[in-house]
Amino acid sequence: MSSFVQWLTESMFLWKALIIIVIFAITLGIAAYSTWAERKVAAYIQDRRGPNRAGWGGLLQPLADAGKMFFKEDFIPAQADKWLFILGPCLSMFTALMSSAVVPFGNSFIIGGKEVFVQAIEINIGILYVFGVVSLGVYGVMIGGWASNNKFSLLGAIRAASQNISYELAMGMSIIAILMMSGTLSVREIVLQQHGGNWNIFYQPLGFLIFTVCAFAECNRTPFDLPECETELVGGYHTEYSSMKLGFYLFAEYINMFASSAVTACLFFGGYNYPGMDFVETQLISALGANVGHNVATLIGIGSMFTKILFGIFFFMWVRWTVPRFRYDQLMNLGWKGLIPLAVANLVITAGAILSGYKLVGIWAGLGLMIVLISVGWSLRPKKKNAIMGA
Amino acid sequence: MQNILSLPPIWYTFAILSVLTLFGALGTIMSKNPVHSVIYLIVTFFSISAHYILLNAQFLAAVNIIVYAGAIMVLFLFVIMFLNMKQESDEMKNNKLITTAVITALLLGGILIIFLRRAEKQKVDVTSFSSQTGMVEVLGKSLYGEYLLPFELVSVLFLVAMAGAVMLAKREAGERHF
Amino acid sequence: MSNQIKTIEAPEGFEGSGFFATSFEKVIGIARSKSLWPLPFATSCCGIEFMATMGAHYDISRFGSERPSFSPRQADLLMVMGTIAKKMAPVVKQVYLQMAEPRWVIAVGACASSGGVFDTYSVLQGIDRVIPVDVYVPGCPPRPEQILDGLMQIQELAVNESLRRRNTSEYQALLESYNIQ
Amino acid sequence: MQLTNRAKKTDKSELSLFERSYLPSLATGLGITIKHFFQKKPTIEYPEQKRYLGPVFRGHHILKRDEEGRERCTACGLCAVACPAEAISMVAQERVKGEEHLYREEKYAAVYEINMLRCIFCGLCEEACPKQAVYLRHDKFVPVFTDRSDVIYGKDQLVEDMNQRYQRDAWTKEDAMKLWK
Amino acid sequence: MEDLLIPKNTSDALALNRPIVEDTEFTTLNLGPTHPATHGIFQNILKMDGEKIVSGEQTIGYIHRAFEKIAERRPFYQITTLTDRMNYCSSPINNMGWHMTVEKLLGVTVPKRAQYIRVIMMELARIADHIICNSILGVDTGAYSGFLYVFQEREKIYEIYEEVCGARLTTNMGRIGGMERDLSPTAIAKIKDLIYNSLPKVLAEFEKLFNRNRIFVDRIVNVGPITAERALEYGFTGPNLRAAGVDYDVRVMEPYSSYEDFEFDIPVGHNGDTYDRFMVRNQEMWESIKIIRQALENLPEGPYYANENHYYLPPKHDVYKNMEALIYHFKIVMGEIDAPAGEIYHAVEGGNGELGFYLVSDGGRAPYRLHFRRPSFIYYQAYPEMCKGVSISDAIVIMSSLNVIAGELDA
Amino acid sequence: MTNQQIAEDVVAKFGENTHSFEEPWGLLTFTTNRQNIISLLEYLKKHETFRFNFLTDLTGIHLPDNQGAEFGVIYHLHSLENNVRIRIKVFLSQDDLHIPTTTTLWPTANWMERETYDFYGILFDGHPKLIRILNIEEMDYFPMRKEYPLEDATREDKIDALFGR
Repeated sequence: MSSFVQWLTESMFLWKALIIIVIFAITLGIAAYSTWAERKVAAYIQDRRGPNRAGWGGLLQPLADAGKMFFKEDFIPAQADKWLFILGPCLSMFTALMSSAVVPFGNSFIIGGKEVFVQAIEINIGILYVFGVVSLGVYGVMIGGWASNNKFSLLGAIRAASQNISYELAMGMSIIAILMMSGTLSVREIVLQQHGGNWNIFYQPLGFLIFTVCAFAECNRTPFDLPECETELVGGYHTEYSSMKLGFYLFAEYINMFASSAVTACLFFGGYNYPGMDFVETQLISALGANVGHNVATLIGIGSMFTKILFGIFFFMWVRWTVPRFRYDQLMNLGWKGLIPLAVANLVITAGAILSGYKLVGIWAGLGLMIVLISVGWSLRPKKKNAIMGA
Repeated sequence: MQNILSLPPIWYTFAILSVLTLFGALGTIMSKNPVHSVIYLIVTFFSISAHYILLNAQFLAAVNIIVYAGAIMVLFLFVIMFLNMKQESDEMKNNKLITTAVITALLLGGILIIFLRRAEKQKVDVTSFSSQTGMVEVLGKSLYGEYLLPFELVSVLFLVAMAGAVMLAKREAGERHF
Repeated sequence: MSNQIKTIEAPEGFEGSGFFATSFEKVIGIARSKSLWPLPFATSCCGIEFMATMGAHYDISRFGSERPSFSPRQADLLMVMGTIAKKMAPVVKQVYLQMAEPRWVIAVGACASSGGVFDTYSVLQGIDRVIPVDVYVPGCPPRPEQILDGLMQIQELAVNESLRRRNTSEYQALLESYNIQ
Repeated sequence: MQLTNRAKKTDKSELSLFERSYLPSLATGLGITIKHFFQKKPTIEYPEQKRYLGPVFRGHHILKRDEEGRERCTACGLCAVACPAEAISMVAQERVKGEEHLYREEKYAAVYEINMLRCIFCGLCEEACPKQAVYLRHDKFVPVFTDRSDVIYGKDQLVEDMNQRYQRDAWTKEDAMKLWK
Repeated sequence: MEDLLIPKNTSDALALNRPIVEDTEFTTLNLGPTHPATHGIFQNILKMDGEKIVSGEQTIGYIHRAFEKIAERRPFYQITTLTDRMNYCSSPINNMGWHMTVEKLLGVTVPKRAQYIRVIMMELARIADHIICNSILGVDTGAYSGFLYVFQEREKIYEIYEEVCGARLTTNMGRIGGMERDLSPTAIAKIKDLIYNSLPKVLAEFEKLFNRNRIFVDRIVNVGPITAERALEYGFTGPNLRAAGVDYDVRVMEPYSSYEDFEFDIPVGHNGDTYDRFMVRNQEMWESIKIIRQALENLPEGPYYANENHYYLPPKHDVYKNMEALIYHFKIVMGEIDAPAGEIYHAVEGGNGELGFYLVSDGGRAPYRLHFRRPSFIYYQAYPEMCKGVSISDAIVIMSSLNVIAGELDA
Repeated sequence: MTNQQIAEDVVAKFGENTHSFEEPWGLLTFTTNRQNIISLLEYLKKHETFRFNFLTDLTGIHLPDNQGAEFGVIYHLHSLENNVRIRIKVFLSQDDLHIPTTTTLWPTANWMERETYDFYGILFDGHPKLIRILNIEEMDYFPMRKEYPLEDATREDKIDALFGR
């Protein structure tokens, strides 16, 4: 017993628990308000006003939705596999919530002489962890879709599964380019390396593009929302779900968006770093003293992180309300014939650039060369006169 | 029994995980619904990954989840979903099949026991033990140094397997692929 | 018929299920009313007017109802818009049966409410012959304003209904009269 | 097949490599949507803010009285005949002595009913009326109903209230055209 | 009948009125009758191999309203309330087509001004119709915003209708012998604003959003192509036929209502696929704008109705004062216009193609037989053939690009 | 190409089998019988100069007073190249409502014939699937025949028998 208590106090377990709870709460809060934001953003993009009757500016809309869903009849179709039907949304929610555990939301707080990092858990294979959790995310959708015993749901589930597996590959390869540059699997390390405006986006523009596209696909957002597209599959995998189980599914999508925005921010936009942060921190330390100054600087860093995340979420919505969606085979083509070769090319270019010693110049030169090669190849292809599309 | 309480927390973790692993493994072979089997198997993979973490092999743990739970089992599930699970198949209740399965299992078990008996129990030497064993860097170095040839051979094998799978899956020309 | 659905409001506070329960019911009622997801069962002209209601000028999303759930399980509000022929009537009923409680029904437009101009052998003379209807919206097709009026009327109903509306005997009797359950 | 000399082929030229990279259309699309994001919204906040429906909008029916407050309707039945939905019904009665201040004509409608759910607001009754009696108001809709038994409007709801008279720019289209000049 | 309607399991939750015939090799998917992409109500029973459609069969009639039967019981002037509800996306075209049919029967010439006003209204209706079709095609491919952008223009067209006739959708516009009222200055101003300012801008923006967008183009190019010969055999008309490359347009072939006065092109497509249908409709909107501009600029002065008191209601003031006018008023309202016996076929270019009215009159107050040639009804037959071998996503895109209007389909 | 030419050509080919030539509102109309209708349509469709290759419309009519020819089937053909329409009618007796199908010439006739069957009960021999199209399969009468009422008998809210309907 004594060893347990000792371990508990020594390992800052309580502080960690607190931070985990706070991060959870923030994740859930942001996800809840993402549903509101989605409706507002959609409305504003479409020249409408959006929800504005539930509370001021519709701010209570998420609460209204949740309240309604909790007290809606919970319906399990007679033909459905009962346990799996319940397990589906739970898994979805669970995996969605897990993924933000390794994301460093800020630097550290110095409390009582101890340095507490604003991160649920620091593991040296953080990226792999994220990747693993993301790859599990599809289970919720698949199991739920299958268990509903509805053809539309099943089609949705199958689409989700194949889509997620395909895009994971390209995603993984685009991350590997980042890992090659940073030489570590720890998210915190990667963020620290981007200190001072040295963001990875400048080194990995193509990697960023691929990663973003894959993030859209993994979150099942337009243009990759095939598993649930309304006009084809009614509701896709969640056609048969009602009440809070549906709520979980919808909610998980927003949590996933939050998590992938956070990971994107960490990998490509320097996480909690912002230009001139050293200057701000020294000023604050000189003004407020070492501890308080550092803590305030960390808070500002957290603010910068959340700005990036919120912009990421906005971008998700912005794109959703702009573009049409792919067809299943086109989606597969894009994934396998477009993104994976590009990701491999990106890997080669990155490797070459690292070997050459001139990272930045090398990567951009390599990308330029690639574009030139592709255009030359394109212009050399056999051409028909008065060619029409698709003929 | 009293000193159970004084065991370090890691022991509790180990015990719980072991029970979970066995539970998952048993569930996999006992459950009638193949989808349930797959889910039990995923539980097993998870607890094995957790064992890896206990052994400080975080990389293996993550890869185990990504590859097995995240990809292979998804494909399993994918295939199972395509099959129509409505009609009960009696194939599994065939006597011949059961006898073959039992014999195979016994043989495998025997081999395992023999090897286990031969295996030496290594004591961990605290002074020379490197905490980095099982970490990515060490793993990578040994894979690409010591075991380069087998590693590359395995990759060639995978490539061949992949090409074969593609050939098998390919339909006749002119058909659209979805 | 639908006036039977309304439960008489208990005097707030100390009677029946007690103060906490009644105010809790009120809160959930308000939540429900602000988040009515419609199932647009659009068959004809009124469906086009519903599009206008969803459009920028009228914007049904202001009421929190812009997420059309085409799956009946997820919908709270069945909006029957357009003529329901006798061939279609069983489908309407089936969709209604698939909806999870609490569920409300609006008959939008003359055809759905009463058959309208189509007093013919093939048209159902009002969907209230097959399912209970809460609100009728007149017009052929109604203006978007009128559809919004109908929605607000449903909100009113939702606020004032008991939490477990399906357990009330009035509602049971109503469903019984339609041979439901 | 060439039938006329007016045919013009639509543009279906191949996409260029740049266009095939998805990026230009995505960029222009994002540009367009963000432009709309910051644009002024045409939304009408309906219950608070009401739109002017035009001078000839066909809304709620009204049975006009004349200046002295007498009902104009003479129960000739033209409106009922003209109604494609057969929503109007009436019972005529001879005016007796002493009722001159109530009814303008010698015959009047003792019962005048419009089934508001049947009505399709086509305006043919207004056009058919030879006595300037029935009009469709341009400023008011028929409200929504919660009960099917409320939908038949009798004279109590249809006849004009002398305290709140219905006003309109022009009572006939010829008058309206004079106003334009 | 009752147990036929109970689906065998929940997987057919949305498909209700047929027993599910399970094929061992193929799965059966019921698209409709309440599927979100069936705008209006019709059912497609699709036999699927994975995501690929092997064959399809349609069930229609879910909103059969017996137009033709009602028409036999209603006086001529009341039939507009039916034509209004036939193709509800472009009801003025239907109304005026009907009026022209009756006018042809009665032998009336409508004054030039009325004809021009009709042209303006019909072209506005065509724009409204094509807006719906094209933007819904966008919605069905997942791009919702474009739909709401152009729908605002439709809202403006509604406002114009409201100014002209008092209703938004089922307009009951026009009368036998002309228009029920002249264009008011407000209406003209509104039309001008629409045609010169807002609509071209929004349309251009819509085209920018979609026309060369690769995701969208890939979704619809070479999807559901149909050859000109096959299209003709299937009785295609209107934009769907023109997309296949046949420049058949009733407005040019058999000009009615002074269409011969206007300069406009007939956009035609290349191989009749969904992209061609989309582009033809887009282009037709521009042509309609051109026609409306010409009609507005050359709008002749003069009466807006034929001065024939046998079938056009006399001015209300006369009715109140003048006995003769009152008698005519009564006769017209009672439907006692002296229609000659005979049979007549008149076609107009509706939103979806040749909208024909086959009218047999026995001289009575109502048509003896009135048959509508409803383009949607005729070309929707080709749907199973068009979606054979494509995926379900394509099938939906094809369906919405065909612009099948349920009211027109089911009569 | 005038109506006169077409009429002369048709008469030269089919002689007695075509009759009642009319030209109401400029649209050539004539009647034939059910034995000749398919060959007539085929002849017109494949005719080198006329090329009536477009079946605009096919519908039925019920004339209860026309003894022995109570039902009619009316075809509207259109020659797109020449921009000429013609109308061909076939009358059938109430006791023998059979007529060969046109689906062999135009697939589009499929639904038109089904609709005509649905409305009038006219049987198109050789039709691939002659079942009701708009009404429910269980309906036991043909609603467009003049003797059947229009109204839904269950309407309750109409009191009005005042004005002659």
